[in-house]
Amino acid sequence: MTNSDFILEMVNVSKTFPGVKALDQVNLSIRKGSIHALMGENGAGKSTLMKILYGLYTPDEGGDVFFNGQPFTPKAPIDAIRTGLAMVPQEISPSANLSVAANFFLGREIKKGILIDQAAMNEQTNKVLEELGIPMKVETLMQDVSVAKAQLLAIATAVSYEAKLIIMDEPTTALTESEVHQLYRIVKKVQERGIAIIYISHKLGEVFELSDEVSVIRDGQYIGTKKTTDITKEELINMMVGREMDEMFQREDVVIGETLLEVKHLSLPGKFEDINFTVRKGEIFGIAGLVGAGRSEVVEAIFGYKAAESGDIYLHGEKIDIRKPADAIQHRIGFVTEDRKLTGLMLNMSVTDNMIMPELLPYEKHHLISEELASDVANSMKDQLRIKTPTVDTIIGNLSGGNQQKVLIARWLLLEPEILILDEPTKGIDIGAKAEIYKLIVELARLGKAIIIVSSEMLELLSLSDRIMVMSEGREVGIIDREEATQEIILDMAAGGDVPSHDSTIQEETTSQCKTEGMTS
Amino acid sequence: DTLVIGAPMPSFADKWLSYLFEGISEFDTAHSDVDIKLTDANEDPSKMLNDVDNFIDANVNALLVVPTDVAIVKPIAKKAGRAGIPLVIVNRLPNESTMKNVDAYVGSESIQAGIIQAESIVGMLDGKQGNVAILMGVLGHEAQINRTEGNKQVFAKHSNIKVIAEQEGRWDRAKALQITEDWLQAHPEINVIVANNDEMAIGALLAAKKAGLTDADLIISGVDATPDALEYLGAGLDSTVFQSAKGQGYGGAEIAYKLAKGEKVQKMNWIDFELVAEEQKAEYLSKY
Amino acid sequence: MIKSANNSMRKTSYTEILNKYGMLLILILLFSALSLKIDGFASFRNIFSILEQVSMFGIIAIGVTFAIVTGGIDLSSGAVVALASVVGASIVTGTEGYGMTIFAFGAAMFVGSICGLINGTITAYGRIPPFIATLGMMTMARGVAQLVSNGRPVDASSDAFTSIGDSAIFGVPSLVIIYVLVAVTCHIMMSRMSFGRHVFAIGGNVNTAKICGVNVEITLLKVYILAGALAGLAGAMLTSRAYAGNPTFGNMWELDAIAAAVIGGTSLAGGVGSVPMCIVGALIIGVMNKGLNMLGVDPYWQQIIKGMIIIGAVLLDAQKRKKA
Amino acid sequence: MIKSANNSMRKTSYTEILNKYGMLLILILLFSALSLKIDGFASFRNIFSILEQVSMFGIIAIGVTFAIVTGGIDLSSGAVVALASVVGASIVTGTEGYGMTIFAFGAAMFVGSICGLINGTITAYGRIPPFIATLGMMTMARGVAQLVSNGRPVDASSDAFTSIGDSAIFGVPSLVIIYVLVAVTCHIMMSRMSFGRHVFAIGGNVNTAKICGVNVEITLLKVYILAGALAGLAGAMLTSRAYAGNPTFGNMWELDAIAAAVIGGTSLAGGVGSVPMCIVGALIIGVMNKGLNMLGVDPYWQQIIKGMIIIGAVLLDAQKRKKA
Ligand SMILES: Nc1ncnc2c1ncn2[C@@H]1O[C@H](COP(=O)(O)OP(=O)(O)OP(=O)(O)O)[C@@H](O)[C@H]1O
Ligand SMILES: Nc1ncnc2c1ncn2[C@@H]1O[C@H](COP(=O)(O)OP(=O)(O)OP(=O)(O)O)[C@@H](O)[C@H]1O
Ligand SMILES: [Mg+2]
Ligand SMILES: [Mg+2]
Repeated sequence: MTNSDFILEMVNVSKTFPGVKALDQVNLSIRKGSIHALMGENGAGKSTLMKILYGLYTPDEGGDVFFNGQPFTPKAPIDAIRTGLAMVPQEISPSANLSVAANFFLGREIKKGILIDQAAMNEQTNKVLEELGIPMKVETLMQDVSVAKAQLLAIATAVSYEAKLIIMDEPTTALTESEVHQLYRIVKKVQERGIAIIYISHKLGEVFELSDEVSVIRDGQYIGTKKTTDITKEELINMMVGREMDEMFQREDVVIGETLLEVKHLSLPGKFEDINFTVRKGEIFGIAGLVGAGRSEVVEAIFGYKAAESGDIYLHGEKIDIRKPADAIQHRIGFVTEDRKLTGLMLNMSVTDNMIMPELLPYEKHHLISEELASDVANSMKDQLRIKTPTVDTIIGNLSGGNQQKVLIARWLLLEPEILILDEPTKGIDIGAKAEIYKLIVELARLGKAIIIVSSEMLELLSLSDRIMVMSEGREVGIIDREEATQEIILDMAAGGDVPSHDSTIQEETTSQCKTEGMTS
Repeated sequence: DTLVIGAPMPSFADKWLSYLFEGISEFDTAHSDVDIKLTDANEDPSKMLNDVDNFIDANVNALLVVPTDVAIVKPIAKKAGRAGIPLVIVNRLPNESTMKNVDAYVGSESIQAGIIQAESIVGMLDGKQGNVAILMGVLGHEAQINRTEGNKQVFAKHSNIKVIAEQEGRWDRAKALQITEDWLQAHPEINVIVANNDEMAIGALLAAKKAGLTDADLIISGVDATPDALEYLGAGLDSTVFQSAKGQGYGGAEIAYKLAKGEKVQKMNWIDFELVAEEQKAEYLSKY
Repeated sequence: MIKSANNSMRKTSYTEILNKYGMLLILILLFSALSLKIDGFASFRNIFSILEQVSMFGIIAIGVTFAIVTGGIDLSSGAVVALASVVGASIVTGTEGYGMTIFAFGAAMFVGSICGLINGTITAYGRIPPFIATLGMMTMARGVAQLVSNGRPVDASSDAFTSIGDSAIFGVPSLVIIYVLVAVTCHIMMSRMSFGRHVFAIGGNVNTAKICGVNVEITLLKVYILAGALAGLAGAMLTSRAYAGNPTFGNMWELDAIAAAVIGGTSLAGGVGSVPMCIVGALIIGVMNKGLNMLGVDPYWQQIIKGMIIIGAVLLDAQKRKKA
Repeated sequence: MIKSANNSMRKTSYTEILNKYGMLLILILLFSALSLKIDGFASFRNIFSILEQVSMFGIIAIGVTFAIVTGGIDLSSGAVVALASVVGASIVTGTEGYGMTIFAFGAAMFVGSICGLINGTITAYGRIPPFIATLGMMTMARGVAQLVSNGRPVDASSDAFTSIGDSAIFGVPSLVIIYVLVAVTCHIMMSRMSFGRHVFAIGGNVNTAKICGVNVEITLLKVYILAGALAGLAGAMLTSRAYAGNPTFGNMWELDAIAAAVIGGTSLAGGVGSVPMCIVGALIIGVMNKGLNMLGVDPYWQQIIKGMIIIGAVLLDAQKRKKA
């Protein structure tokens, strides 16, 4: 059964969770030194398969796994690590109170006698990080490191295990374009060392850029493996979703109405300064920028989660006072936050409970919440967004990452918001579901709602937004119309394109100024 | 110049002791040249040692101690001896070798209370079969150990009396009430309940009442003769044992005061237990 | 595919039942085992007696469950029982009639609420861990109880008042009726009212709760006030049962109450818990206490066995779930 | 941008200092205030006396800190003190010489370790909440202590043994020396050894720790064994100081120990804590206890004030951080 070409072979691997057959007789073979992309819809079982490899889940009886030709049954991650496997998990959550170097060497500290040799660890961490081109202060506590940096660090850590096979589970979800390119570089460097990589991603671009081979699983079943050069994007999409689909979302136009939301001189010193923009009914307003540009902070301020220090917000031309999220909800503003774990999920509660939380009143009968009503509504959302879960009473923590995200979007759709703010809404969502969410967003716009969408995915912004505001280091660099926007212009502006400070009061003026700026640079 | 007496006390949440403290403060208010400071060890011997240390550090003129348990007197006596501070122990009698380092003792022998209590029951049973259940205080407390011991010594001498159950009522009325409920269900043959203190005895009689038993069905006996208990005497409670709390407090303070002034005192000052039955109710009530 | 889905559906419900009712099973096993050993253990009278004994700390456990579900804790409940009992007894002693009785119950609950209000304020607005806030309150409430009572039991001689602890309606002890009423009300509050949802949300993820517009501070305040009021109620019940208030009452009850909640499956990490299961947890402790007493187990051994049963029950439950 | 970055840098370090040393400041303030009020409070003798009084529960607090940093807790330490004291006293009584003394200390620590091993096993392998595991152990250890000692104090008459609690080296009480040695060792373990790193990692995020190959179970086992052994050591120290072992020893010490850890900034959520700050926390409690006693505050009021100081200290600390 074994073949010396393969570093890893999985044969007929299955995994059953209560209520879910997550994997059904899956086969997967990874060539030595190759980059092998693993694709499939949300909840297809990719992460589960990888967790089995890493000793985090025990597979059902009957399957076989061979590593380097040897039978491989890890009981715990330590077994996997010792055998030569390393993993960058989908949800990285490092120990916040340990330093970068301490996290890097966690579980394999360098010792001098019985004590930890911190100096040596710092030095070696530094060395590896420099080699991979990830500049970082190694003494910094992880809590002060951005999500993107933490992601790169996790990859660097995996690399440094001297593994023969590294699993990367959606490594780019927390990264913006420029960091993604940094990641490509790192991945290729790793491959040069003869290390094989399993690369899980929902992004076709990444897969075709990086991988040698691609395997697809659907509904827990193995569909097939292809050489990346032998397959087109369309064919790959077909393998994944089982039908024809366009890669690029083609949105239809909707009528844009009167001004709904106006943001004037919004400032939170240290985070963002003097943000001005308006959003009209039916409009989809994008916000672009590099990680750390302060986009999330701006929308959090609008929603009242971390209120701004100065500036005004007008709704329907009237000044409104939003100090806490409850105020925003009162004004029918919805907010899909960026960080699922931190501000989104209530992990050990049910799908229904997670959905209905912002507004319980509609589910009340005689002042009591009706479970039936809530379940009905949750079920209809489940169907509408094709959320893959055994029941709506399932604990949300047991859903796959993408399906969790869908629940969160459903949460705010249920509020029937006037304004819906979405911060990185398709993080970790598969192509099919993405298209569904885009459709939903456009549908909301058609109903006269205003949409604000923060995204690091340029294609997403370009294909959805009517206008795009670009931010850089807490400043608003400019606002450009859909027709003029291109990837290059936005990137240029986001990198801090030298736009003269604008104290203009008229939005249009600012926008045109920026346009020129973007063009010329 | 006022004299300062340090008085580490075992617990401020104990009814009987609270009357003892009253005796101490009566002495304090009656004498303008003395200031008595009380501390609460919360039943923790180690806390009591800390309190003693603190008083020694504060250079008090005498120590007046009701120990949490008799074993703790040994290090207390050592500490007091080293600092040259006279030491009066009240209510709980340490062993002989420790007593050598103690200047004076005021009180009785706890075991006596148990013996007196048990003997009253022997009398009340008058040869009838006695099935006894014992409600004990917090396990390990000096009074729990010795009172129970006294009970058992007496009962062992009488073949008509059998101890069929014993549990920890933690000096607590509510806990004793619960335990007695359970006993009366499991052992309907119980006809005597002996409690290490009156609070538990009251708990037992409440349980008996709730179970529909009458005064005649059950002999209940406590220790302390506190005012509440005296109220129940004859109305469920059959006997209790009096030990003058105020007398011990006042007497102990007086001896400590004398020692602080450098006067000579008698070393052993016995205050005996007295059996209180229904007939003496009025007499003892008037003591409070 | 359909077959496998079916298969797994059956499995789910099996696991879910174990998840939900595993502890109930353990309670039934425990009760049956003791019934075989002890004559009359499986009688109505005994069951009511157990319920009556459990009612007081069981009510506390319900309040504590709310606190734990928010991710907090309440260590002050035992001390609040003492304070409330002393206050209630002082009010009612020597009086007559149900008016004063109700007033005394109200006062006890009010005192408890005030303690809870302080706990809640410190926790919600001071942002200090509830463990510390309620630990401080535990010391303070006990101190105040002793101060008020001068360290002595306070007689609660009022026939109307003590009749609450003594009487039974259609054979059901009044205290049990109070327990049931409180449990039903709190169960509805927790599972069917938005307050309850907010409690779960805070425990599930406090940031999310905020984002979803939950007023976290007010909700926490309400939770601790509720827990305090229930502890006060338990104090009044105990006072009427024992015919006296006492500053030593309720010693370590907070631990029994927390144990009851956790045995009932409430997660100390917050976000998980229910009133009915909290009752099951309390009953396990109550049945065990009664059984050990009736068996006449040596008091030293009782403690050892009690510890083993608590650990054993939770362990058994955890194992069962793992396997399923 | 650069300016604002600078600004925030300055802010950070200021906050960090307050974060780290806020409680130390509060300790110094408390001590100074009491020194002004009480003659001789600021003397070496008094300081050593405070340290001696703190040493025992301070050592427990260190063990508890490890448990809390992993996200757990240890409620059994007070009961383990009792058990260890009884065992130690039984061994040493009537013997002579330092050989038996060392043996008795060793035995006390061994008994503590066994309790810790059980706690750890149940927690790590049984996957039941440490709150319940150690609550059960608390009841059991106290029961065994009473069983072993027949519920009575056990004399520890051995001059060599009791001299440990009595003697001083260059004016420093031996118990204080033991405390310092334990603290230094544990500080090194926590901050400079991979064991300590793993403790933090588990508390920070147990899944990440697992993925990084940390043996979570073994680490937890070690933590609870350490906590148990330290409680055992404290028991032996108390026995030598009190000339006796006693099954009532260490009552509620676990709460004081946890309070000390939390006052010192250890987060009950896990992942944060340090030995030096745990000592500061223990000293705040010790200074407060001593000060209140020496001021002659009424015992009822002492409890109330004690509760207020504990809450106040943590509150002050939390407020300071918020502002900074
Ligand atoms: N611990 C668990 N308990 C129960 N069900 C689980 C558990 N983990 C995963 N599942 C289920 O297994 C299926 C596969 O999940 P998995 O996380 O492997 O999907 P995925 O392919 O990684 O999806 P995504 O792209 O969204 O990350 C899902 O239906 C999920 O609900
Ligand atoms: N996990 C983190 N810990 C500490 N600081 C962070 C973290 N993430 C971001 N920051 C800081 O917060 C500020 C804003 O970052 P943030 O990531 O919210 O910006 P953004 O433009 O919204 O980017 P994103 O695309 O990630 O939403 C930056 O100064 C950044 O360094
Ligand atoms: Mg996944
Ligand atoms: Mg952001």
